[in-house]
Amino acid sequence: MTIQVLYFAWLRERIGLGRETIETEAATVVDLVAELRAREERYAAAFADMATIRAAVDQELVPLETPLSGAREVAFFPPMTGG
Amino acid sequence: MTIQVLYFAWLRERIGLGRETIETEAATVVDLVAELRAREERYAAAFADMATIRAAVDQELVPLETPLSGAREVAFFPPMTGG
Amino acid sequence: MSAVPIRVVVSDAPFDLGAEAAALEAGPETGAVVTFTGRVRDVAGGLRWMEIEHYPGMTERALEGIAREATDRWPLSGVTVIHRHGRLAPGDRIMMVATASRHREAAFEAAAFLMDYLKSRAPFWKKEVTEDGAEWVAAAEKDEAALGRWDS
Amino acid sequence: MSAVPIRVVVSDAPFDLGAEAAALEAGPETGAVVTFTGRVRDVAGGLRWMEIEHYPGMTERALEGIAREATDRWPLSGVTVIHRHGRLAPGDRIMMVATASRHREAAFEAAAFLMDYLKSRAPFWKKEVTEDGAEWVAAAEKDEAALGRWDS
Repeated sequence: MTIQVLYFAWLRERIGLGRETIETEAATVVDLVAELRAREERYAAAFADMATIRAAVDQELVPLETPLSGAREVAFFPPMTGG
Repeated sequence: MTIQVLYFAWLRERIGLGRETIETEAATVVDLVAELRAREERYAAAFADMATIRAAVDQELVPLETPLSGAREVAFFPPMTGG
Repeated sequence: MSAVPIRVVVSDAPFDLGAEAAALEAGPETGAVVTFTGRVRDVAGGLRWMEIEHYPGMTERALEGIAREATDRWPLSGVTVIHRHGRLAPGDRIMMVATASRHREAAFEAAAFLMDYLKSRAPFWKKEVTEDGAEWVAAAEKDEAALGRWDS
Repeated sequence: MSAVPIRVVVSDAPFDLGAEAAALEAGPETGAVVTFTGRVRDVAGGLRWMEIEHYPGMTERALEGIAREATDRWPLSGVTVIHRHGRLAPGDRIMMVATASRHREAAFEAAAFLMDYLKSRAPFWKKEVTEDGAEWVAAAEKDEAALGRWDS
């Protein structure tokens, strides 16, 4: 499947881009992370500590174990610091 | 001693005045109330239910048992309803 | 003694909520400002006006005492308490409190504390004037009870 | 579904706290309005500016969801949530929430709830730029912990 992957804050900075289109057969969000980490060193570095990573599937905050079936947009980012 | 006595809200309306100067030897706030009640029917009516009466001595909210020694101003009023 | 600026206004004039809040924001340490505004409701549709009586002299002392107590309990950088008296129409603002602090928890708690005390400890009395006559507003038992949570 | 008016604004522009609060006061049922305003602090004196990144699309959805949840939990007559993004100078306002209700308890609690959720559940990230460089603000554990009190 084809999904849009978005990165925010220091994840965006470490990976060096804010958005990319990815072809993947990953079943869950963590599976997608594993694929990304295997790609290139900058992805491995960005996703080194999963305790500091949050994810949204189709703009809804979700646990990392969430299935990707039907997802069109997956976003990764550090814990939010609004307000 | 000579004290200023003030009345507010429905106490003021029932007694028919907002302020008067009183000569009294009352030892406490309740003693002063007893003197006032004995004076005239309108005072007796105003102070009929002491559960609904609050008092301040020299602009400080106090219990009704508070001594009057040295007091210059005593005020009576219903429970406050500000805010 | 606390050196935190306290602003207390007792007046029959309207006040400017935005300007009051902005004034409290001054200074590099203030990260959070909480305001509460109370206003004349007209739920039944029959209110002609509200009359607010107060005890000049004691009112200012009581409000300053309440505000000072809040600055002793929480790390505030400023407190404003404004209460109107006299005749107010439905929709008019009656009063406001505002608190400024570095952090949101202190600003929220101090504002709620000020309101609870102001309801039952500041010498104001409200009278509602409707087409049927005038009636003094009765104190709510829950307002007196609300003070209990600040005892500790 | 709740028919309570909800106003959500995500923008790089400043906002007018007084006008926002006044707009929430409309209607005879509203007796209480609580506002919270957050602002760029410069405690150490070295902040040049703050940069706020957000996730367009999700941000609006998250804020509307949080506001809707508040109207489900408390008897509110209106909710406003405004959050800025982009470059903000020390002293600039970052965001505000405002709640309107008949009674003060609901307005206070709902505003505190909105703030707790907004801190940890709305997709905003702050970066502080000082003379020494730029640093992303770390999430505070107490902010995540603060959410626990709304579980029941």
